[in-house]
Amino acid sequence: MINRSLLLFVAGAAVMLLAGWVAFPRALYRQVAQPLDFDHKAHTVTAEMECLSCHEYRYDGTFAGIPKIDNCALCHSEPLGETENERKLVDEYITPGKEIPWLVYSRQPINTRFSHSVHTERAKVECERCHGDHGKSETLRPYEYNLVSGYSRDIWGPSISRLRRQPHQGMKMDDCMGCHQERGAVAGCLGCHR
Amino acid sequence: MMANTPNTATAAPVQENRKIRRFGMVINLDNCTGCGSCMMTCAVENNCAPAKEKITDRTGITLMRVFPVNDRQPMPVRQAGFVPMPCMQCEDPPCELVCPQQAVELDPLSGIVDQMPQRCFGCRYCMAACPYHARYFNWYDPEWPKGMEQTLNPAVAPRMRGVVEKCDFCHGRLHLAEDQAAIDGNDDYTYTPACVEACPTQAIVFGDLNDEDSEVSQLAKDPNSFRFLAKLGTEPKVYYYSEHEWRRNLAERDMNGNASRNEGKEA
Amino acid sequence: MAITRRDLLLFGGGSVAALPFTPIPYKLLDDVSIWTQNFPWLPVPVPGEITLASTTCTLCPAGCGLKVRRVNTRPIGITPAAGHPVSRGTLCPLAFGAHQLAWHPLRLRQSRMNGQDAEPAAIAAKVAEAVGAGKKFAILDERPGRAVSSLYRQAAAKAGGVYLTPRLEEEAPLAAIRALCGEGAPEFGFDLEHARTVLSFGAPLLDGWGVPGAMKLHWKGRETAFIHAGSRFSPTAQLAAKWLPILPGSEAALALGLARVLVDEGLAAKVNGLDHYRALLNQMPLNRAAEITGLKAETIAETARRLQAEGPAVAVGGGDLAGPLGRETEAAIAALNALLGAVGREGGLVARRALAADAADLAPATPLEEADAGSIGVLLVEAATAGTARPWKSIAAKLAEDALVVLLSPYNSGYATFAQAQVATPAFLESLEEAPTAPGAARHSFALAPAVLEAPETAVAPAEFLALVAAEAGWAGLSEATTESACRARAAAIHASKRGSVFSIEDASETKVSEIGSADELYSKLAAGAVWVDDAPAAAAPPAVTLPGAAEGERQRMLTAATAPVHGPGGEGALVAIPAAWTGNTASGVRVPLAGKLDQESLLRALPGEALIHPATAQRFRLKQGARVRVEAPDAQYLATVRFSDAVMQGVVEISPGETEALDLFASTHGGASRAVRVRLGRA
Amino acid sequence: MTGTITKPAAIATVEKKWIVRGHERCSTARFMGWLAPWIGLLLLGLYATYLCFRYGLGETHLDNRFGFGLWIFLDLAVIALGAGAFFSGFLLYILKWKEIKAVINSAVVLGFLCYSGAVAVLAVDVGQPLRAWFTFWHPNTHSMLTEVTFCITVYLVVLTIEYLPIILKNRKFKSIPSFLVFEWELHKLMPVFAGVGVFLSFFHQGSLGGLFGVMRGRPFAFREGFSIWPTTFFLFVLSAAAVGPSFIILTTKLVEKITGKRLVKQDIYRVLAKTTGVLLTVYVALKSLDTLLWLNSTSIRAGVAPWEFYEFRPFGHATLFTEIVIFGMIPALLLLSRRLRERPGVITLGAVLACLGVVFNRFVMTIQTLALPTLSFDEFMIYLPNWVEYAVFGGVIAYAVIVYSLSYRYLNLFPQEMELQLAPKEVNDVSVR
Repeated sequence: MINRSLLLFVAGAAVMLLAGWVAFPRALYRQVAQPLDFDHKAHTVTAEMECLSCHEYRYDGTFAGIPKIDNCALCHSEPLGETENERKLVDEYITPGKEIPWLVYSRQPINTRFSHSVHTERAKVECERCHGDHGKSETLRPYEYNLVSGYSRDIWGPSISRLRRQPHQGMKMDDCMGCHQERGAVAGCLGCHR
Repeated sequence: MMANTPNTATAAPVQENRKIRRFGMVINLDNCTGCGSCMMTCAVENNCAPAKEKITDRTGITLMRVFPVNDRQPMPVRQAGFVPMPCMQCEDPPCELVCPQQAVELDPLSGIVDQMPQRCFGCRYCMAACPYHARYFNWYDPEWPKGMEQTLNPAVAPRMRGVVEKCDFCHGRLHLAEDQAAIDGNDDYTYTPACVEACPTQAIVFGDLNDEDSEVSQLAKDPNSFRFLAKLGTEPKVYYYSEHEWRRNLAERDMNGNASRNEGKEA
Repeated sequence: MAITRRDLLLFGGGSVAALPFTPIPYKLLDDVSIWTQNFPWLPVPVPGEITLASTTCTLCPAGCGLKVRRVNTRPIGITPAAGHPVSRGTLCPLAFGAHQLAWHPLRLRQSRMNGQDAEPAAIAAKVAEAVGAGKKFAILDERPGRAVSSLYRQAAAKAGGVYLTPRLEEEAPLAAIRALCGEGAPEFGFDLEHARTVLSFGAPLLDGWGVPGAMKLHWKGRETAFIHAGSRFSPTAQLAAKWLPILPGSEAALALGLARVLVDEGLAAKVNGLDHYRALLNQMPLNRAAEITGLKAETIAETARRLQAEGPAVAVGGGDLAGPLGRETEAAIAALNALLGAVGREGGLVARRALAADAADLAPATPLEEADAGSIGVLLVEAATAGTARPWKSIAAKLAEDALVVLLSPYNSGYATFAQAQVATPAFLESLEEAPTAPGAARHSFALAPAVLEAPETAVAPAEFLALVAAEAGWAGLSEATTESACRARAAAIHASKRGSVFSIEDASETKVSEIGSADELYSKLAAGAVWVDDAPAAAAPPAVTLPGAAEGERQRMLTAATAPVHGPGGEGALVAIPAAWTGNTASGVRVPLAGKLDQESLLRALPGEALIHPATAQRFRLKQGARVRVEAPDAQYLATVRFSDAVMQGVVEISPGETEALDLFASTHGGASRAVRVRLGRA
Repeated sequence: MTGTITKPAAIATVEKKWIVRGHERCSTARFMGWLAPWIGLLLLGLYATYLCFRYGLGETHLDNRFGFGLWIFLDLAVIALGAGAFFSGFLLYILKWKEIKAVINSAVVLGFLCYSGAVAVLAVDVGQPLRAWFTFWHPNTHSMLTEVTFCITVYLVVLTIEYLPIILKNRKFKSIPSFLVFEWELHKLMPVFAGVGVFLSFFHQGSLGGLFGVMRGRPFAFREGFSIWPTTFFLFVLSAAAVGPSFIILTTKLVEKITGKRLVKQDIYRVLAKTTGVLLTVYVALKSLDTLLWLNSTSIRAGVAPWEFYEFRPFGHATLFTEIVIFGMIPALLLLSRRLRERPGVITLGAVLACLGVVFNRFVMTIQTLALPTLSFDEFMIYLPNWVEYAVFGGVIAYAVIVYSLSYRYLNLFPQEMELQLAPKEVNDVSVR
């Protein structure tokens, strides 16, 4: 009798643990495919471009973020290669002058103020510190967003427990604060929020 | 909270040359005509929504508010004027002390008392603690007429219902100045809050009080300058200026007692 | 093996016990909090590149220069244009929220006729048809003096109709001065910048007269004495060096009383007609003036001496939104200026250089009140966006029985309820607009306001609508006209005159017109938001001035205006009502969406539709704060909300206009308009 | 429980089986009749709560000047009255006053209801209750409110644990052996919990006072003190401890009145009354001293003349007199006198006055503090709560009444009840009619 009771109890616990650690993280996020598959490696390695060639600053120091279609059109007004992706880029976006509706992995919410110029220009932080080797990736993984909060999965990071994560994994406030503490960089609430 | 020496030697020495500023204001009350330009531009800059029908002067959000004041003499010898009141940005803020979850902070780099609506859970203790009534609560969600949300300023996040907000010296503009400085490679920036820029009679002088040579520092030391409720010891960084004694007398409550104070107000 | 309730409980118990060891509760707690920080129903402003576009404010006649801060193509804020020669880097509160007007809840997105959506062309056809049927055509231009106005005047001439202009209160005192100078008199403007003593008759010089803060800036660091005579403890009264709290409507008595002192004490300047004017003044002893105004005789005498001693001094009449003064009162103030020697003198009323004449075959501008009653069969009204204060009653009196009224406005407000058809026009910043010389300005100016926003496809600019009408009605030469063509013509006229200089907002630079190569170049500068300002008037001998009241009848009318200043039946229960308006809460315009910050959300202004009353007066009428009352004038009434203010004179109620009905109270039946009227308060 | 439609009589039969053996309780129908209006009030409160959650706190009459209103005032009052629980625990478990056993169960239930009710109102009162846990994650250790939040949360858990054995002693639950074992183990630990509860309670009652005492910007509330604690910290502890027993007296008497039964022996009342009397005397003395200090030193240094506070009607000098003399000195003297304590009517009167006193003190600290102007051009402000605020609080009162009624009906709240039911009436006992 005791055994049966214990077994049931343990079974309940096991099911819950499985649900919590395996099913829940999957159920909480939804995957969406990017409109185009962009090959960063082809640009940064093969074409030897800098991050800032496309992800540039405006005159006032604000970060322009994902490049506009005009930027792509500078090189790709006609297809340079033969990939399906490039054909799609030219036909569907560049020719009609339509912006590509990219889904930004590292998009922070409106209440977060992140100044790229302050980090990269003044503090000389490398792009890779936060974005990892995204600049060398060959393909775009699907964008994932949280069903409750709407945040991109990259903000929490890939691991649900947030344990043993790499420096570039996770963009929660704790992650920012950790790096700031490490470098002794003072930024009050006001430094990063608006 | 002030910077200690960085504990990791390898880290870039980000902190060393950061300038510590103490932004402050001197408002010349003799120049204020009570037009309200500062209030309007403040609302635009900081994404305040137009008032709903139910909102009153006691539930509205006017991060910069102009109060009509007078010397409490009978008409028609009464003298009257206006007092624009943003947050006083106290150096020893009574609101920061009371916030249970660190949603209020005296910014170490700028001296701005700063309220994080995203951290705030709306207990309103800070509102009770502020003697200047500089804090405002979002009694409802903000709502813009259809399409008008397009006019929102991206440098400032809109607030949601149930949180406190206040003037933070147009921090969105401070951020832009900071970005520009980072690109320019210097740390020697200043900026102009919206109300200062808008005042048609240039009644507001803004700047770094730590900078001895700035106009604001000089004006703050003028014998005609004063601060409201200075005796409470909150050390406001917003100063007022007037060449008229009755206006300077507004600084403290009348210690001689004035029983006719609220006479005729509620009949 | 059956599953018992006990089994389920054990299984459930195990699950619950394990729950804290999974991320579920913690992650959900976090995510739900994040959800509250980003409620999906809250708008998220989209970041982008910030740019500035220069333009001009056309919401009121002041014509201030401004910069529109934009993110991509969206306007997000307005900043003043530093160094602007008209606005001097200042703006009024309404301008700061004006970029939101395009999304006003009252925005008219579709033209309408008889309560149905209608194409503008169909409305134009209807207008042309009515004109063809012999109905008398008229255009009411609420913003006269623009280049577009010349199109209206052409149309009126072609249709054999009239071009109507409303009475601009700021212009009224200047017209009165002009009347004293006889045939061929120049246009005048106030040169307050160089005055040492300024006496205003209720004109809100510090809060709502022309350019905001301008007086403070003019007088900064100089010893300018500003004396304000008015019945309201307005901001202007509060900030004046001296406030003369006169009883409502007694401006004429004060002007005559001051004149009397000047004449009696031999302080008056040499002017014509002193003899007949003395005959008038003899009937206004100083004590009588003191009694009517509620001032001490000594105060009036002192003020008069001060005006003389601390010159140059000028008296500013005109109502703006303090409420209209009567014609006779304006005449008395003009006479006072003449006696002070202020006419044609620096620091007084200076003669404006004439502006190059517009093209020929224009209908003359007819003041609205001079139009024949019941004569108009088709009326086009081009409504000003904000800041107009005109009672509908004054328009209705001029209409024939079955008149067709077409309102050209971006908003479904103001006269909209009285118009059969509404043409949806572009809102502020959505189309090319113009800002001609501000009323009362000492020099002419002309600025263009280029569009910085895209107008809805359905919107039709007034000039375009007029072109539609012209095409239907067969008015030659008008069917091609646009705002731009009219403005180009004006720019060409300015260029031909080789006068003045152009200030560009963008780089704060000034260029002399004589240095600009072509008219097109001048136009393109103006179309980029620049402003043209005429040169200072050349020094000329002051014009000959003759005091008013040469005819006995005129003297009598002036005397009546001075001695019986308030109209309407008196007696028990009567109160005197005066308007307590400010730009932006008046009748036919719309309120800037954020204007509620100044009244509803703070106590800086009276709310539209409020009746301010002294608590003691209220007690006499047993009124409580917040009570709804019916304000009854002899032939108009208005519902208002009572608010107490111990700064209001006893026996007086200050009405803050909310709808046009409020203005009807002050459009009194005795001919002109009146600043004070006797009313009764009834419970609503 | 059966899940099928049953006749009322059958329900009554089942329901009766839950009642403690030997207790006389009214009929099921009558009990339902008693509950019905309270359930109605509870539903109204829930509707008002829905309005606040759905549309925002603009549905209330709170405003920027009265960020604290009816809810905070009543929360403070209720928590002060609920102090009866911790103080009874202190007397019983720490000071070993055996008499208190007669009311300890009721006191625990009352404490639980006061605290849980206050927390429920707070959840409506704060603008973003879903973020309330930030206080635990990002605590500002300088804030009195952090202290209050921590203590109240933990104390509520303690009260729940203290409540649990009372529930488990229910006739039905007792039939489950494991429950009985659990209850017995819990019971052994009770003094520990009571001790923890007493500590927490002392602390947060004080912090609630500190809440106001630290407000430097509000000279009416600001007090100096020892170290980080302003004098209000200690005054709140003392006043709460003083009226706690009085509240127990009043509630017990009320239950006796409503049920028409004798529940505790008369001497219990005397013990409790004496406790209030002694503590209230000390409190009044210290409060008077504090007031004098504040009027003559603290507020003057903040730039406010003492008479200023009492210049605004309706808060004249009478408020100070009422608070200290009528609601302080008088009940203290009434309950201190052994002769007067002999008369049950005097005990009731003294307890009522003492409870009113603490409520009035909390009112003065919240509402008057906010109503008084600070800036020289401020106006004195009046605030009147609207129906939503009353309804939410009414809902919490209804919740408390319902849960207490159920507890009284099915649990053994007053251990002496059965004994008194059987025993002949005490000759001089006139407390029950």
